[in-house]
Amino acid sequence: MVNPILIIAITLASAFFIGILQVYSKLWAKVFFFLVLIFDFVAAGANFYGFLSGKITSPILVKIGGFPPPIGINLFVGKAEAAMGFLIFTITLLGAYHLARRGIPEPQGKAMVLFLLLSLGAAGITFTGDFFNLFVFIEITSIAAYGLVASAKTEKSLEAAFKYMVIGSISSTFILLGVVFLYKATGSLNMLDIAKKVKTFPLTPVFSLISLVFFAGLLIELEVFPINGWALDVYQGADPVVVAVLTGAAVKAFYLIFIKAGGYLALPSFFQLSLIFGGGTYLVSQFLAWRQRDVRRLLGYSSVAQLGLLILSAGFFLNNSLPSSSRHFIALAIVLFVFNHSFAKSSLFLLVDNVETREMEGWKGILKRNPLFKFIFSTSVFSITGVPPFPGFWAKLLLIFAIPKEYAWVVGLILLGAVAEIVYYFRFYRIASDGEGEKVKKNLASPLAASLILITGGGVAWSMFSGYMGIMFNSLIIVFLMVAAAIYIFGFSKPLQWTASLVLLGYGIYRFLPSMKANLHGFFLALVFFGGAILLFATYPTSKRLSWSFYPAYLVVIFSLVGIALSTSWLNLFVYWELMSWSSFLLVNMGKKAKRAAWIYAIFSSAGAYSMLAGIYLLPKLSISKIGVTGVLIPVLLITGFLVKMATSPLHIWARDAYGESPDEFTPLLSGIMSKIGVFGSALVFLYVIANISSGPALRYGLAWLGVLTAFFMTLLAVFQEDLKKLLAYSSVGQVGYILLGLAIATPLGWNAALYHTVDHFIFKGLLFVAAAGIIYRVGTSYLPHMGGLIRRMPLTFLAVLIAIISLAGIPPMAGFAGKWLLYSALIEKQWVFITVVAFLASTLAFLYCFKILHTVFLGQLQDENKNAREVPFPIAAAETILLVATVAIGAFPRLLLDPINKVLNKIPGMKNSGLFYEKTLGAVSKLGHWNALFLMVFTVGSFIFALIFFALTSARVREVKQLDVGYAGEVPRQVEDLHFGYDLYAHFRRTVKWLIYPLVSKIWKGIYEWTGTFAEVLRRFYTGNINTYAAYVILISILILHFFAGGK
Amino acid sequence: MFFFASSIALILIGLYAVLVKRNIMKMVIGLSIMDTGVNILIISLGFIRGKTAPIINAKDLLVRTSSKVVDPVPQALVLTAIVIGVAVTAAALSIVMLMYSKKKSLEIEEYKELKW
Amino acid sequence: MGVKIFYAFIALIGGIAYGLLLGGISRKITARMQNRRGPTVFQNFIDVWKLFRKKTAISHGVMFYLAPIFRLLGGAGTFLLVPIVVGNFYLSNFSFGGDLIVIMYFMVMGCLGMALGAAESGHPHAPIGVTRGLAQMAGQELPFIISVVVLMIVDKTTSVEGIVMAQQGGILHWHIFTYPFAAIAAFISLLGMMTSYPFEIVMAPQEIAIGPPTEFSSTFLSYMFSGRSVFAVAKYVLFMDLFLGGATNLLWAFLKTFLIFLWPLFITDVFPRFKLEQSVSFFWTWPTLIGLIDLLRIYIVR
Amino acid sequence: MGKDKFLNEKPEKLTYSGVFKKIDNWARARSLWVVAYGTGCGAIELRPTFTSRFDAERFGMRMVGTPRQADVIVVSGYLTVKTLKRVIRVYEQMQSPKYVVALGACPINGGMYYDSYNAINRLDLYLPVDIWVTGCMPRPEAILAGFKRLQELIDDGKADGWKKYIEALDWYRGNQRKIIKNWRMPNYNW
Amino acid sequence: MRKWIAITFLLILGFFMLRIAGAFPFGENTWKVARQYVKNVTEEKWWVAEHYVDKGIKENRGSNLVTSIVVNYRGFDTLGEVTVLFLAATALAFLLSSCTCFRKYERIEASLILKTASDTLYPLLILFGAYIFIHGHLTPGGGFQGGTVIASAVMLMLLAHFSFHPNHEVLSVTEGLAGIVFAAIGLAGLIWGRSFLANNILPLGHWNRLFSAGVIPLIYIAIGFKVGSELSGLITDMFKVTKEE
Repeated sequence: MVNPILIIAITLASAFFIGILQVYSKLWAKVFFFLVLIFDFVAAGANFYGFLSGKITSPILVKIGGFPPPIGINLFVGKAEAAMGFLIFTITLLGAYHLARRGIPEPQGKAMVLFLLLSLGAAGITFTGDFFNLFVFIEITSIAAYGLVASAKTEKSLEAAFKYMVIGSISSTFILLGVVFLYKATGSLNMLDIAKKVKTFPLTPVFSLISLVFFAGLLIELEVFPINGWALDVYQGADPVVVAVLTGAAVKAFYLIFIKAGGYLALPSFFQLSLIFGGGTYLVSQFLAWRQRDVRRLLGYSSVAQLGLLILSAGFFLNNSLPSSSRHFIALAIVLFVFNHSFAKSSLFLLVDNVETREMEGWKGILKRNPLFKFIFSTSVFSITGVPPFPGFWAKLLLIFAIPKEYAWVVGLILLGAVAEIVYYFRFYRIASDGEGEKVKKNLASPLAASLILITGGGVAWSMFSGYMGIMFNSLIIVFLMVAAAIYIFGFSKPLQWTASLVLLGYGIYRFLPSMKANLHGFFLALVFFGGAILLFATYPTSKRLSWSFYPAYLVVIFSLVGIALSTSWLNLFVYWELMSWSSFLLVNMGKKAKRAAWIYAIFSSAGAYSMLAGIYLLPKLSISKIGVTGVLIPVLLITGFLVKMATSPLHIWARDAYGESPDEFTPLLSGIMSKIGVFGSALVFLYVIANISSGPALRYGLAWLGVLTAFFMTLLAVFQEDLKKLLAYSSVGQVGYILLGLAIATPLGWNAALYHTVDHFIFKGLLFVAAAGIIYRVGTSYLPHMGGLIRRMPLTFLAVLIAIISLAGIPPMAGFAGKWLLYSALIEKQWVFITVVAFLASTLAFLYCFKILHTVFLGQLQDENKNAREVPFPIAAAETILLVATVAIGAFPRLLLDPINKVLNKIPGMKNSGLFYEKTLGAVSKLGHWNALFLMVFTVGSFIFALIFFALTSARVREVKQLDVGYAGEVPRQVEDLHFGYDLYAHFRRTVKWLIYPLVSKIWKGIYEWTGTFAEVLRRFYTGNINTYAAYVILISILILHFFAGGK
Repeated sequence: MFFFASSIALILIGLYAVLVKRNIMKMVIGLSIMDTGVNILIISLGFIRGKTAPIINAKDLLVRTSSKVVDPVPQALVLTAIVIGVAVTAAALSIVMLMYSKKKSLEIEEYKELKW
Repeated sequence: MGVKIFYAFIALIGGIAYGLLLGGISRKITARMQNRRGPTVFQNFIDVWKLFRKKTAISHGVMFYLAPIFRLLGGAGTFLLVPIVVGNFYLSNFSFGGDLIVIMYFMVMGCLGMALGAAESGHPHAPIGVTRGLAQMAGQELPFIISVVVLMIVDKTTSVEGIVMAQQGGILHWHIFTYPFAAIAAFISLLGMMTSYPFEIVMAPQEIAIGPPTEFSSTFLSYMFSGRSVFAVAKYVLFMDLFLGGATNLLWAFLKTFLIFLWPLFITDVFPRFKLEQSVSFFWTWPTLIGLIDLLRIYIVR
Repeated sequence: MGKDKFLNEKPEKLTYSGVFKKIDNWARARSLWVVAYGTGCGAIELRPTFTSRFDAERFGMRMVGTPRQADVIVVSGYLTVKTLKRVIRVYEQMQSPKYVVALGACPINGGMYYDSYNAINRLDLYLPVDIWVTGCMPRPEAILAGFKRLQELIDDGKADGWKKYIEALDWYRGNQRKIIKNWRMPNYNW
Repeated sequence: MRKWIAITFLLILGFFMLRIAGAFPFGENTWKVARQYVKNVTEEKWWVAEHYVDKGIKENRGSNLVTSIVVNYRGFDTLGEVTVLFLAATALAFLLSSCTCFRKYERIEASLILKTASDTLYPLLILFGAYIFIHGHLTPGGGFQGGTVIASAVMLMLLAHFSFHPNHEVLSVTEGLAGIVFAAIGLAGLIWGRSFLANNILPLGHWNRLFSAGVIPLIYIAIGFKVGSELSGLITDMFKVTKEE
């Protein structure tokens, strides 16, 4: 234990000493400066460690002057104070180191004194146990901050400093008045003493007013919504290093005193106060940042919003009516939030210091050339936005689950704000990662340290979280996830990475083989593992151009999927879900032109995930089993998250570009398996939630319409798509719509269809995307009109794609037909007439794009630039062959797939009797019809061979002609462009259905985005930049606080 | 009560300057007035009618002192508050001087570069 | 099974012959309607034989080579999957292979196979024709689907036999009378399926030569011709089974299919050609609306 | 440049023989599919020939849109270098057995354009003509008569201009090359 | 318009302030005021000031109770206060260090009266200031007041004479040393006494004597030096700036 007074006294004395020392030697002043900071850091750390390890059991009470508490001033250092002190000095040390490397502003001695005293003031605020002493330290902090904010001595920084100074003075006046009134009312200045006395008070309105005067001052310092113009200006105008320390350390100290004072003064309306101001600040600031183009101000808005969330949490923490367990969770959440925000935001501001430009446009492509910068930036952004496994994620989770159900709207508000946060942060991320930017200054040690601390903290938080929430994370999966991430170090050699990934996956299959039981979980687990292995195998040939982190992210996706499939609790599922979403975001973002797509993907998947989280929050219990809920809200919220991954309309607009622009090696996984895990989740929702609610049938009917309309419209859009992968993307989304339809039917036959189609769609769409990767690798483009005639160059791929397309179109005898047959049988059995019609029509429309793929890629004229294309590389060809064989085999023997599915469904109550049985001549027989797959296969292939032989024997002498030799009215075509019809194949049809393919949904989403942005833009004018106005806001809000929160008569 | 009212009036006058005046120097002056108002308020809160200053320089004050002197704590506090006010004013003035040196203007309208 | 295959083979030959004959009859009738003599009703046999016996042929590649086989397979397969006389061992062909859903999807195979072959020829007219055909298919399928769904739901079966069985018991039990609107929709859709005027936009001889088969010659063309003929017969038989109560013996089958055959023929000979936009719009409005009447009926009654 | 079956084929391999010979010829004669190359004014005469008024379809004849499926090419009118090139290509894209019908005076001796700098006076120097139908222009009746004659020839197995073209290809090519100065063979061979 | 809005706001704010202040009747004992709020106050030492007033002399032997509070009971505040002042001086020096951008500033020559008077008053004022802070524990006033008086002397000289340049280095060393002395006395209390800033490391002496009250006069003297030098430095800084072109 180190006496906290030592920290303060020695720092103070050192400040004075540096004042002397700098007159004689600047170097020694600097050395001394760092020695003091290190001493502070170590001392605060020792105290914190003491509390953490249990060596210090009771709070440290330092009686200054030796007087007992009410008489003299005393320092009060409990666990929270010790932690905060450590945080403050860590951040200060990081900031100081950064500043020293960059160059301390002249005159250095004075700057160092200011810096030292800033941290001292923050520490004093944290440690002190006396209200007036608090005021003194607030002033120390403020004046040091004024000086430092102005330290750049530019017009902007001076303006910011002046605004800060004026509003800060008003704020401290309020605080001082509050303190003096408190003294007058209680006869004491000691916090604990006042707290003790307040308990005996009849809480009269006047006393509330006194508290409110104090809190009004604090709220100004805490940058709550309408009165934070000054703070934003400071974030924008001041030296980023100073801002880093301010937001990371000083503001957090203010926050701590806010909580402490809230506890001591027992203001009756404290909860409402913090709810309104915290929640309002959080939500409004997140939205105000949408259109912000100045990076520093953007981060400022973000800081303010985070602070709002903290204030909100404080309200819940101090609400005595909540159960103590949830208050305990909230306390943990607050700790994590503070930790997360301090380090992440400091790290971001220190990064900002490395970049010259203020405009966001100037950040264009900055990540590309600066790998370390990219690492730190990503870590910080991910952590702030709450991406697992960073602390921000766990904090959000803890907070949400600690909020009692009657405040569910607060959870909604938090999640809404979180989505808005992701919108603008990832717009920033997108701009920063788009294209090739300039190199930046390399002053990255401090932010690097901060981000490493964040990562460590994330790990600690994960273990803490699982401990507290009582969720068992499968340790095996976590080990696999960690090993997967560790494959990063093999990045110098992609083949090595590939091999390692395959080995790891193989070992994973071996270890998880016992888990692949005949139930829903085991079914999807097997799909993930075997499918993932095949698709991973096919990534090899193109791996050279991949980034280092491709394979780690790929494997993290796969093992997160494993985690999802094995989850027994919704929360567990959610954690893996987020992990999967964000690692796949990284993968999508690796595509060259995928930045915008990845951004939209991030927005949608996080919005979906948060919707799911809201649903999970509302569930009465977390385990994945039958849950009795009422109302339609919970299932809708839950399933929305899964529908986003399935890209069900109207949540599909991310899918086209995310599929189309993501790296070719990853798209098969995205379409083949990741969309299926959405199916898994939806199946769980159908099974355990929707099945038990009274409005279940209506909801299922609605979802069925959603599924079938997705199938219809996506198919229609695929028809007019000119990019191979985007076409396949729409096709994929449409097919998943069928699966949703099958699930929504919710008869045994419907589920048979859905599960069958799930696997089958993986097989043929995986095949198609793998083939597309190969083709694009050989041809160098995914633009369909630039291909054509490739059948001569890649016959095997053509065969594979042909079979896959036949399967996709649902033409017997390939595997795809069985899914169609089961689905229609189920639909007709269910007697959903209109849906049946639309489903049929959609599948007819699919022929249009099926032909388009085959024609524009493989048939027609071979383009000159593709003359030298070769067959796809071996691993892709091998993967194609495996999937091809699977398609044909399942086509002939659908029971290969249907029997396991039946086994799975037999385990599920209510899904037992599908009425499907097998007969020798009629094949599969349902209640309605029959279909003999083996016969059809034998018949088709047999007749085909027979007809072929007959044809070959009887036909005229066939000669091969050159491709250009066509009956062309006697004309000599000399270039393929004259003959190849590959662009806009369905122009005529488009003219017909123009009204159907009007991009209504994307226009609506875009409209929402634009209008929110515009609204934010307009609302932002509220911050006029005029200090008079700011002051007027402060007075107005103070009046409102005094009027509405005083309570009593 | 007069003291309270007048000191609060001083605070409000200071705030008025901050809210309305377009000259940053005047705003600083306003802040200073506000400080003064607060100080007077503190002192007047500590006053007790019919009692003397808390300086015990006579023997008779030594017995039951508390019934004879006014509350010394506000006086001690105000001492600190005054110094802090001076410090803030000094800092403010230095910032204003720098601002003036950059733009040669004290008009608040000139300093609206940071907004939105 | 061997017997079954043998009889199926016989039926196939018969189907092809019947199809070719119907083609000839249609040419004759058309000619008579245009006040000319016209070719003999066996002209199509002569044409097929001539094409079959031509001496040389060209090929543009594997898919091109396989296209006529696909075409024939599609036509013949569909023909064999549809029971001509339900309950008759010899004349129900391979209808155990699948129900109506199977048939509907099997019908596409020939078209798709041929489309691929045509596309490989590298002639621009081929894909133009194919895309038109596919787009028109999207148009004509909607009314057809509606009527098929009506039948499947009211009969509570998806098998063709089941639907035929449901129509037994007199002429008034035929679906054409019990569900007249669905039947009208389906029969209008049949016009599109036959790709004859006014929906002749795939071949469109005046516009894109003859569309997809532009590059096919000789034996290739003869196979495709046969496939097309038998495919047409398959459709007639299917419509007979769906709407006209099937057939109890071969004679009835000939009669009913001939009646169905006459319907598109009369329309064909008196109408000019639609553009694709008009064609699809037509199918998606009038026949669809007509079909929806019955769909709504069963939706409400059920 | 792979092996060209067409040019290397022995003509006797393409002749008809065996039991089907009679039927083949009979069928071939009654199913003449015509690709009409409207080089000159004769094109206008073919329309009435094939439509209601004269109804060539009763003889099993019909127009087709593509040379691949045609049996007969009708060269209807005068030829120039420009059109000759195209006629040759169309002819070579047709599948054997195939026949050439020359319509009017122009393909025989140049007709009224006999002294034009650009007209080709004799078609049979360049392509093996099976039937000449004289007249300027021949009426549909004449054309039908010509086709009737062609049918008879086919029935008898005598219409073998296509065989001659294969046998004397070098001679025909020589003639063609003489008249077509910029002999730009396409980058594929026929 | 703006004015009226501002006035409205401020009047409402003033109303609330008055409402709070009005709850404490002017000139009443805080003890009694507290009684209004709390019905069952049985605790003797409700009012902290009572302790200061009653026990102050016994514990500190300083006759100026305010000084006792400022320097001893709430000495930590004072340490902070000194820091604030130091901070302000530092911030000012920091910000104005490179400020050379003032326009040409013409100083008016001081009048003879001012020059002569200030020459006379300068040592007297310094002496007076020293007197004030040395007797801080006995009479009204103390380190701050004394320091201010000294600074005013410096200011007077600066106004009167162009050529008057206090040695800046000496000033900063003085202020630093004085601060360190304050902190060191505090730390000495921690090491040898009860606690930080404890007043039991030196003999307390007798009431109302110059050498009494333990470390209080020492601290006040340090504060006096510190405030004096700081304010002087502050003023000098401002003058220096204005003197440069």
